[in-house]
Amino acid sequence: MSAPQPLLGLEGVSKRFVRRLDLAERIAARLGARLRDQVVHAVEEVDLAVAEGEVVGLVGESGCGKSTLGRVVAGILPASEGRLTYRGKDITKAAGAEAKKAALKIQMIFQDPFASLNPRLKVAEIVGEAPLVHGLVGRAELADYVDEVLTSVGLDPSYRRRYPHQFSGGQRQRVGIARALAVRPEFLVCDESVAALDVSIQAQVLNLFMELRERFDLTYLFISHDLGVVEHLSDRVVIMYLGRVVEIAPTEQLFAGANHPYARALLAEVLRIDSRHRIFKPVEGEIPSPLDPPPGCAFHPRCPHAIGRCRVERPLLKQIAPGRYSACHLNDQS
Amino acid sequence: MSEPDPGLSSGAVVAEPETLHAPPPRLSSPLARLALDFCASRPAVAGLAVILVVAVAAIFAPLIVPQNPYDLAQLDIMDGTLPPGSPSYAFGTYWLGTDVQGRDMLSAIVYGLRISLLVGSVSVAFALVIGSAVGLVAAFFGGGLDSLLMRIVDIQLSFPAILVALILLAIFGNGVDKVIIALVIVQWAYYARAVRGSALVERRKEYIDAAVCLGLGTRRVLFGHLLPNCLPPLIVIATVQVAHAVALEATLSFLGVGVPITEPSLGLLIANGFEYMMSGRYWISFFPGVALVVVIVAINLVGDRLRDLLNPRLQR
Amino acid sequence: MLVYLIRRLGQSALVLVVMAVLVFIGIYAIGNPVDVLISPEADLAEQQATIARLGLDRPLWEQLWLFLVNAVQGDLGRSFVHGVPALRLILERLPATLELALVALVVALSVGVFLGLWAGLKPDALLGRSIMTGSILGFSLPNFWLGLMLILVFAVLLQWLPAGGRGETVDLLGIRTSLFTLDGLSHLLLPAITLALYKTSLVIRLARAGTREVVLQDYVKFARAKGLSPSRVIYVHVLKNIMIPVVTVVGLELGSMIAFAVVTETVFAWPGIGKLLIDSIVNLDRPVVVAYLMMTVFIFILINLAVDLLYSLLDPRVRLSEAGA
Amino acid sequence: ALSGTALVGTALADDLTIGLASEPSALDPHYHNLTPNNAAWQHIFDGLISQDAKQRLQPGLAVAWKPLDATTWEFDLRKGVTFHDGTPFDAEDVIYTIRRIPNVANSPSSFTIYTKSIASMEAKDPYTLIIKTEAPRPLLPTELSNLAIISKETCEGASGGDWPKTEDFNSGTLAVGTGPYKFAEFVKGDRLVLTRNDDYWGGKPTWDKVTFKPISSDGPRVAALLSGDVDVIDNPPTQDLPRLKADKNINVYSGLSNRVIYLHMDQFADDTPGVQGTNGRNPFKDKRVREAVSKAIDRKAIVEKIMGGVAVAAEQLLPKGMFGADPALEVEAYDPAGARKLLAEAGYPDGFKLVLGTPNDRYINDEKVAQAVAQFLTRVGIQTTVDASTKSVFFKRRNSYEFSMYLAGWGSGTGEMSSPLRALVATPDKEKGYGGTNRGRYSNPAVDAKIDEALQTLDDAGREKLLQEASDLVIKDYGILPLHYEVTSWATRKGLAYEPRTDQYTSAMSVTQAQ
Amino acid sequence: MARTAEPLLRVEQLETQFFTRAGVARAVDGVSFEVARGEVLGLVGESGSGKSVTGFSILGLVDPPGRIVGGRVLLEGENLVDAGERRLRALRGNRIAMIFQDPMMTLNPVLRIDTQMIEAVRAHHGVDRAEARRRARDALGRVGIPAPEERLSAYPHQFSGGMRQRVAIAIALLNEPAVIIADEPTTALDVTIQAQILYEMQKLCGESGTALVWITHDLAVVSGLADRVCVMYAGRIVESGPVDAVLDRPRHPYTAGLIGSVPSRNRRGVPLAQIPGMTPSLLALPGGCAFRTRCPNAEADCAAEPPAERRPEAGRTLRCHHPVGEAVS
Ligand SMILES: Nc1ncnc2c1ncn2[C@@H]1O[C@H](COP(=O)(O)OP(=O)(O)OP(=O)(O)O)[C@@H](O)[C@H]1O
Ligand SMILES: Nc1ncnc2c1ncn2[C@@H]1O[C@H](COP(=O)(O)OP(=O)(O)OP(=O)(O)O)[C@@H](O)[C@H]1O
Ligand SMILES: [Mg+2]
Ligand SMILES: [Mg+2]
Ligand code: NI
Repeated sequence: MSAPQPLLGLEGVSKRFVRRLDLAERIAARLGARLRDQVVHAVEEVDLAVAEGEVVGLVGESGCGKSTLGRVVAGILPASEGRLTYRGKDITKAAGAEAKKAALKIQMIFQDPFASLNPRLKVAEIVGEAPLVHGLVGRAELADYVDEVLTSVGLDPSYRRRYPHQFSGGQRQRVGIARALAVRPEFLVCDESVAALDVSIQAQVLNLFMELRERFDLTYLFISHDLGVVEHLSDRVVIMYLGRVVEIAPTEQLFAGANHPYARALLAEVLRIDSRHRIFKPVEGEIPSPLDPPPGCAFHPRCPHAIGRCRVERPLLKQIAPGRYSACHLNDQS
Repeated sequence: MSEPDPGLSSGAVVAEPETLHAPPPRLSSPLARLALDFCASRPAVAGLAVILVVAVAAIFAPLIVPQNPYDLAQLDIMDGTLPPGSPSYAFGTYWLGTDVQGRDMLSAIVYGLRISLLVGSVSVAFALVIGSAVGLVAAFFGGGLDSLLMRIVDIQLSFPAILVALILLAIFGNGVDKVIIALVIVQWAYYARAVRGSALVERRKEYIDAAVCLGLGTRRVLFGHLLPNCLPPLIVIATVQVAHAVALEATLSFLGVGVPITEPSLGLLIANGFEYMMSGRYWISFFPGVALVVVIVAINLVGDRLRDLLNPRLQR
Repeated sequence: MLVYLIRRLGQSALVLVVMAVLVFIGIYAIGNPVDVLISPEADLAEQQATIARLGLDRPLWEQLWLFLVNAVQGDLGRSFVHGVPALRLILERLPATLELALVALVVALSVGVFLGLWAGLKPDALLGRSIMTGSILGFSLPNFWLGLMLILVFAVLLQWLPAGGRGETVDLLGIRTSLFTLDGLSHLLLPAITLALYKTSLVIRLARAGTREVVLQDYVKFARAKGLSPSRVIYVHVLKNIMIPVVTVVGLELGSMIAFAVVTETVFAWPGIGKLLIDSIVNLDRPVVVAYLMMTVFIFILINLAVDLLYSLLDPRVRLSEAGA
Repeated sequence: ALSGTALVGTALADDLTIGLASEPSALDPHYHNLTPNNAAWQHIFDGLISQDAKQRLQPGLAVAWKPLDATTWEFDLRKGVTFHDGTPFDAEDVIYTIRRIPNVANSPSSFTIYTKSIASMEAKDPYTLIIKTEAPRPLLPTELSNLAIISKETCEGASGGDWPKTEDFNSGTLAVGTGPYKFAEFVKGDRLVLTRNDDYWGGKPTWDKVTFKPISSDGPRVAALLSGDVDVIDNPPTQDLPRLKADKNINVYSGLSNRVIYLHMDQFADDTPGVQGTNGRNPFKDKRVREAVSKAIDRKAIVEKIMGGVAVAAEQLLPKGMFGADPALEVEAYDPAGARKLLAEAGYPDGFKLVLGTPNDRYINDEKVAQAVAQFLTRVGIQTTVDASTKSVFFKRRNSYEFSMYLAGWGSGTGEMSSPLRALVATPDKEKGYGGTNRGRYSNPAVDAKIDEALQTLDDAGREKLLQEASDLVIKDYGILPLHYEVTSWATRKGLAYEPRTDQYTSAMSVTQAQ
Repeated sequence: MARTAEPLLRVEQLETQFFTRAGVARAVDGVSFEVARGEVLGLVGESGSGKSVTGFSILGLVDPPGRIVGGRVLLEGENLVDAGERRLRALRGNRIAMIFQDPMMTLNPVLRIDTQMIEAVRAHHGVDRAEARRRARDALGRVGIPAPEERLSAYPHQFSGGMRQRVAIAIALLNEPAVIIADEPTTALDVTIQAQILYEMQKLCGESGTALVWITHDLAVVSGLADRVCVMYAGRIVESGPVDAVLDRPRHPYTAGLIGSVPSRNRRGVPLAQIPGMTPSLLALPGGCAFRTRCPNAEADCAAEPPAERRPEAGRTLRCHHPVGEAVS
């Protein structure tokens, strides 16, 4: 996976959510109240390159910043720091027409099959609005185009006059996919796109993703907390913990044996249908708040192997083998 | 007041069970569904019917009622305070009697309804437009602008409507236009706050993200996607506010700072008639009062039904 | 808490100043109080003398500035009409209004919560529906009309209760109250009902909506799954939750009740600050009007404060230190 | 406490409760020259001279008075009178009182109008007072009758400063007079309670205890009477009078008042603001138009329908029989045809548009009367709209000449004709204090001359004749259009009688047990 | 894993229906199963298949418009369906307890933890507050909450999701019930937290011999935790048996389909087996076998009548006319 130029490149991308003190709070702070701006370090210094046609899985526990990263990539949120490139072009601040066009090539599929569709629009409008606005199709051809897109996600074109509430969850997710596909994207960010679906429906949608990838040469950033799904679908897996990438590895290698202690713990907890009558031996503790992450390695309070250095120095993401990266001080020891 | 603890909402994104089934494809448009559900409540339908009848009567008042009670040339004080059913020389019968100026009460009530409804709906319409624009802008752009606008709203709302209106009208003087202005001033903030509230909720929903991601312009997102979805709670507030405005106008007129006496609204009719209540000439005050109450109840019945239908939390 | 205080104080100060300035200018624009006050027989010289005596000959901005400077020192000026400090005039009348508003509030809360809870637990029963329809009616009856009807029925036709005014009062800690005499209570009843009806309806609806929402919550089911008795579930688990919106809204409505007392007091000739306000507006008694509004704002601030405190007591999720976060 | 209800009326017959339409703003008798205040102080205090129910002068604290020359008056004071606190009454108290008048802080409407003609005062002996005026002042006794005499011994230095403060009167400390009732309690907005002064020089007052309750709304005031909460109410609304009269448990007493309701017309400006359709002319400068307006109005109908019969159609500014009223004048007959004819003659065959200004909370049914007037004028072609506002706004607008025609009223404080003439129709003149309320700016030198002369004439008969002539001149010139005299009513529960007063004062002294 | 002859909880032909405006929903339709002391029974099925309603029916917590219309629930031999509300209340939270899915919603947000725990003790045992509080503290300690004494006086919102679920478990365990019904208690939690909860449950039930009915839609959880499994579809148990048997050799096409649609290591990149169509509405179930419209094996007789329950082998039940691995007729 070392294509000369990645399709999407992230260089030191960070996203912080800052809540500044308002006037009253500032006065209070003056008067000695312990108040300061609250900063959520949702995503911290992420470097990542995604090659064309690749499926990259992004896993991590709730609140670790997966969705935020996905949104930054999809251009919904601006990055606080760092650079995003698409086909080598900087799209960090989608200013120029060209950058906008590039940004349009990256689309997002959302988690919630209910909240992600505008309840007031018919399917045809949901799918057809953006291509029309961007002049991808004329008004005359729009109806046919919408039918075509709907068919490609496995929906009957006769559904075009319906409203979202008249669909089941799986079908809605397909409408969401159709909406994204309608602007002819090359890169899809799927944020937990199957998490809300039943197993049987989930399988249908996963199959659809794989099928579309073949048909339209799509590249995926597939966000999920379900390691099974990620393992099934992706070529490479990125594991995040508290806003930072802790390990990147090709799927096979990762599941064969993870490097980072957190990744290992995570994999160990994955329940599999073929592992019966397990005796559970969980990782202790919970994810710390991103409001004040622990110093040093963010995982050290829960890490069974933590050494003194972990408490003070933040480990950098280093290549440990070709195509494999890990951020752990233990790698430096041996 | 702070917004609900974010920790509560974040974890609660769990699908409701019934939605994962194929819902029976019924009426397609949300409006048609609403209409059908609305009709399931008999009081609400009755309320709507009353509103329609009253509105038609008010709009076509000159064609319906025998007398223009605002035209002094048509009044004769010698016909003053006649009881209901008295014969009239100018036309058939004073079915609801006359007031002291010789005004046919039936005509006066219909014309009064006209003023009351005009004041109610026009003030609500203006307040709605102003308020929702402010609220939407505040919610979408956030930051300092949001704080500023919401502080103004807070200040406005920290004063009871009746007092503000009272003072304003004391300053402006009587007049339908002035009552409307006063009512707009006391009402807009409700809408601003309501729209901002629901816009903040809607803005966090993924379909807005999707629209942004699809590169649709800010204006399109704001007015095409965000605004329509903030409307349902607004409709409810607006409906109920019309009733509120009608009542407020009546109250102000009752206190003597509302519409001018020559063009009495229902409130003023009641106020004028009340002096005669004790002396047994109940009709001058009683019938306008009944009309006023019926209209307000009807509007509230409709508003109540809409509230039930449009409240997502009670939708089961 | 500090932040909260600063925010509230800042906002309140702003409201006070804005209100004072607006009303000051507004009333100046209405007319000259001397026109109303002075005997018509007075000649021009006499009028001039009176204007000077009341300080109305100075330019508006100077009057305003003087007023603000004095106001900061707690002096809101003297009533043109009564010649006594406006604040004192208001404080004299305030207990009557507060008494009325508080009684109405208690009625609204107790009746409203009870009926609302009932209607919320049995939304489809006949009584539940009747309560709701009744509450719409209560919502819709304009305050003044209701007052008139009550007078007509109970004072004039049936002659059971007095038509207006305040009855016998007794001194309690230096405050006159009519809560402890039969006569006082009989005078209080009709105005209090008039004032309470709207809020009762409001509380019914809040309580019902709250109940309907709360009973569907998992924690109520969980409470039942623990084997608790229905009364404990309703009166502890449900009630405490529905009290949150009820207290918030009703607390704030106490303010509007004091404001709406303007109407009720006019109808029932209740000697409170509402009537004083109307009279003062009519007489252009600017110091009293401004002082009244200042006082109302001040009461509002107190009420808000109390409501916020109560709210944070009822709802542990809200801490004042986080308010506005 | 409440006085007995109607049911137990006899048991507590010596307590009286009166429902007032408007309450006094202060108990300081020199603070605010206002009907309710003046009515209130009459109970606690006495004037040097008192006015009876018809406003005729009667001995009060002065038993007799006479002019010694054109500018000097002598008053003989009553002996043996004590104030409620026991301090004796003498001439020093009167001098002290008059000297206090200009020194009442914050007075919104001062009594100085009654004292400014006084040049000097002197106590010849404790019971003889000499007052000198700057110019001949025939009305001095009348003016002095408006002043409550306070006790120098009690008041001097009582409030710390030079002069007693209004607050101390309100609290009761200084509400110490020589009057028939003593102060007991005053709660603003709620009640004023008085008790009998058993040592009153004028005989034992009727009531043990008198309670005044302000009930400003008409309905509740009537209801309070009906329900027995109060024994007497003033100003029962006209529309309720027929019913009250029919009620056998209620007595109604009415009497003509000194207040006339009139229409005034702008007779000064060329371009008058409230008239349209006259090509810029001011129609009211034409006497024919004024006459037409007068003829167009059916005063009897207004009295009958709007005032419920409780008013008297007016032909001049003071009812006949009062000092200076011309007995020869008659009420203008309703003559719409004649009015139209006059309008056509004056060049307005199609009439014109007119705005009629009126207050809506000042006089009995003021706004309704204005509407009726508008109705009548509209019928003869003057399309009239009513512009009603609260009194404060109305006065401001009227005083800045915003109306071409307005409705207002005038009560004669002195009870004689010079009062309305000076105020309403004399050519405005600051020096002489003329035309203070002449906002139609009517000006007729002949009238002015008659008034001037009358006010120099100490001889009552001569003065009355001059005033009658002046009145006649104004009315015949249609300089002002009187509509009706207000009739003031009181309603009592059965068993009580009320003697109506032309000054409209509501007084416990006027209430007697009916036979 | 010890199995004694007499089951603690036996459900027989339980039927619960919702009488809605749109029609009657047979949410639970003839469900039978039993749980023995110390046994863990997994109840799996997709959303809306009636798992939760089954759980609520056992405790008698079905609210109108729902009603139990038939069957028996025998807890230690006593039929709960016939027991009065008073008796049920005495048993709930005492002999039989329940844990809910959403840890954010199961605790009353405005009451302190100790209040909510003490009331649960005192509803069943006449002990004083101090004693009840002591028991509450012990229970918190047992579910692995550090510093239980301090945490007792906290409010729910001061806990994380995992912690709250532990509190809920502690409440369920307070009175040492014979049976616990756990309705998807780990679905809303993260993997690592889920593992922690599963660990605690396994340990506690193992120690006390409490029988556990574990409701979930996640086959993997069942496979790791349960001894036996019941698969529900549209209100019926279509297949049941020991976990190993059912998961390794599913007989019902639905079970087979479910297992096939779980992404797993050995099928990486290959399209997943998928069950066509979607879960039918309970109000419009196809006649006969409810699964026939989505079933690859369906034949004419599937439409004719619903398959009866049969026992293809010891300890297993099955409702299917044409099970997987049987010759097609
Ligand atoms: N708009 C926002 N404002 C403030 N904080 C935010 C915002 N959006 C996300 N966060 C915070 O950023 C952190 C990362 O959130 P994010 O949604 O990216 O997590 P996630 O990995 O997608 O979690 P999940 O699996 O629950 O979806 C969280 O702590 C969240 O509270
Ligand atoms: N109050 C109710 N009114 C009407 N139908 C109901 C009600 N509660 C549940 N149902 C119906 O009963 C059926 C079973 O619901 P249940 O909650 O048991 O499903 P579940 O298997 O627990 O699903 P999930 O995995 O989503 O929790 C559903 O189809 C639902 O529509
Ligand atoms: Mg996420
Ligand atoms: Mg469930
Ligand atoms: Ni309101």
